[in-house]
Amino acid sequence: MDLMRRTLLKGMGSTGVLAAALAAGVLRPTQVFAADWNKAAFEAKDFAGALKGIGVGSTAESKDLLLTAPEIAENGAVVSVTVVSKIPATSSISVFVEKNPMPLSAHFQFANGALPEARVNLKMGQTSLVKVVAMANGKAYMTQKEVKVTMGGCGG
Amino acid sequence: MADPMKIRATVSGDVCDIKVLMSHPMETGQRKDSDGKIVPAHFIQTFTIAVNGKTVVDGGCGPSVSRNPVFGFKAKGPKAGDKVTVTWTDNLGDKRSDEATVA
Amino acid sequence: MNTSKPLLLALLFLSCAIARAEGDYRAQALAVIKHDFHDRGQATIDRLDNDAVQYVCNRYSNDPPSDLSDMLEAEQLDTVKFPADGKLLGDWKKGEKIAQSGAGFTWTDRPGLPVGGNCYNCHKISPKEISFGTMGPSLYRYGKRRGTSLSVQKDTYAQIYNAKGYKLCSPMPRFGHIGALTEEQIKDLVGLLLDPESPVNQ
Amino acid sequence: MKQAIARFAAALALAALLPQLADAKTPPAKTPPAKAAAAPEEKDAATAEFEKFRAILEEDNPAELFEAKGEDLWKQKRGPNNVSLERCDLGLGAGVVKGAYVQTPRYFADADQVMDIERRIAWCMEKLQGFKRADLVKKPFSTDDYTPDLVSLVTYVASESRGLPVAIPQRHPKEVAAYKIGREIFQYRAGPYDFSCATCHGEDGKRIRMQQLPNLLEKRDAMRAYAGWPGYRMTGGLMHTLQWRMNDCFRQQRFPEPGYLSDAVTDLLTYLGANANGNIYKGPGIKR
Repeated sequence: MDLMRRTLLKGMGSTGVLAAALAAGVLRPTQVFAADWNKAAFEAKDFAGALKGIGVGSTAESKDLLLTAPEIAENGAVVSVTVVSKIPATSSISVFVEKNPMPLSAHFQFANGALPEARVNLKMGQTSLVKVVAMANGKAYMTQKEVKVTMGGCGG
Repeated sequence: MADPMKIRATVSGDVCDIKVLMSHPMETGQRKDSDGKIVPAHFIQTFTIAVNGKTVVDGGCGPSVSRNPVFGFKAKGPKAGDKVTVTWTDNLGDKRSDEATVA
Repeated sequence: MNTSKPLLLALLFLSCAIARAEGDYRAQALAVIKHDFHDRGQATIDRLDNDAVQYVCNRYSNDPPSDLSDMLEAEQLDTVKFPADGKLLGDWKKGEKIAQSGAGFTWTDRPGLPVGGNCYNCHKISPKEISFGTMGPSLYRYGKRRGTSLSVQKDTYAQIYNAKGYKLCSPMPRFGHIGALTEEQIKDLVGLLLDPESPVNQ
Repeated sequence: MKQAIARFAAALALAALLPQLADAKTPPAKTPPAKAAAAPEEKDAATAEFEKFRAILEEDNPAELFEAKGEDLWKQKRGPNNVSLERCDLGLGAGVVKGAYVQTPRYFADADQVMDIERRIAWCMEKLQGFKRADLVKKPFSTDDYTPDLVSLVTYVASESRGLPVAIPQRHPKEVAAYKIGREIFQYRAGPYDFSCATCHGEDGKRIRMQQLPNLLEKRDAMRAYAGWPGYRMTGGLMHTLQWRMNDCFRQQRFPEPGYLSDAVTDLLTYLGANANGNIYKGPGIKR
């Protein structure tokens, strides 16, 4: 909720500049609301830091946050992760790979009829917990699952 | 200029399934090439999905999203014939925008 | 390979002669291979030549007559060079690393780098490694089942050194015989399989 | 060593007298019992898990990006002659793309050769568009920052056979010869590790590490070699064709390198492909 509002405010605050860019054909309308990249969150080196980066202090485990990920990944380069939130008023979902050098992988903000669901493919350097955090009405909910990353092929 | 995306949006019932394939190396900046040199980071940082100009998903990515990213979302509201626009921006300032029609 | 020139000539001659009688496809295949493959890195075209074991296994589709395989197996077993100090049980921790690695001998490998044992590609070994192949038998509890007597140690060492001494057309490479694994490395693998401390025998 | 040679020569002489030498057939050494029961529990669980997620990944396969690119390349006027490939005959008549992939390798009279799809498209690029062969074969495989046009083209052409049965012809004598030579190449053991293709792909239900290996000596498994290629490979995130697959198998086999678009590779692909005849091809796939 928070992030979305900030984005919108920012968009409105610089309306003049954007209007000019639009007129000049530099920007397409959909880019107007593109959120800035959350550098602090994405570059955080651990899960706690990444959480802080997205403005979350503590999380509550939730069974209404459903995470589908393989128990053993065939290949750590492409780990398919699907998240569905059944928590009412979910506004965003963030996906973390705890043991990656920078745990936050992706962050999705939903609006205008989007259901709080997302599928994304992730790179995992090693066996790790995949953690998912959903925001709803200013509260953070969390679920997690371990994904084993193994060596495959001939390795030669 | 990056290669075009592949966007698929299909309505079944009152839910629209939106799938996006993006053509992008998603370099982490931590990988070494065969000569042992670090390959500089190059990854999509933000993207938006809009239906008829209204944003439905605002996304942020780290470099650990897989190469040639695949995203799947669902939305209530879009109807056949609506325009889906996807736009991404990467860390080097490259942008790409593509459109598809909801089927 | 470790085959000498006269032997190769004899092989070539015989293989041509025999294959022609077979409808020529084997000879044609060999000619196509020799024509179409080229050197790359350390993988040079002389690798396409057969030594006696390869020749016989090719010739008999890996099922040679027993008198022939008995004789050649004995010869292969003769090639095993045991360590001079008589010590065969190496460091299982190092052995585990060697067992994990599949490096070596491809055209993308730099020649001379330590070569891996490729063991997990085909065998279950330590229960801690869940990514293992099933081409070969499970080696889990290898030592627990056999004990660590000197004869078991020698047998284990020799099988890694030259598996063809046991089964002529075994799919397993002759790691010691071809100089892929050093004496030290094979000892460490023996350790991995036999040492009571090794996770293999827990 | 001398002694060994003498003994070996004697063995050969003995062998030469044996009647089975005249047998032209090369059956697999020992037929393993119907279903390999050696499958440990872990295998089943892991394999089931892989297959489940493979299905999810296949739904949105980045290979589609290369199909689209290949279609563009096919239709664009390109090369020194500034023509498109829409006059290229892939075996079903000039310009017919639909169904061509599942019917190659095949014999092409104009080239008097059996050609697999990649070789044929390269031939068209050379003869119709005027590209130089040397340029086409210089960097044949996908790398981090480069996907050869041929790879995208093959991916597009393959996508146009989605849902069709594999029907690789075995009519022309050169098609038959390619199959038989391919079978011999498949079983030829050599190199420092004594490997042939069949060493790893000649038994049922085996795997290397976690990777299930198709038994390519058996027709019922043959589709597993043909299916899913060209494939988007998760390792590296690169699009690869069967020409690449053969090349990298020989690398792992510790053989020297097979020539790109060479007879040896076409023969192997004829053997593997024709064994898969009758199976439905599902289009470009996703590979580990």
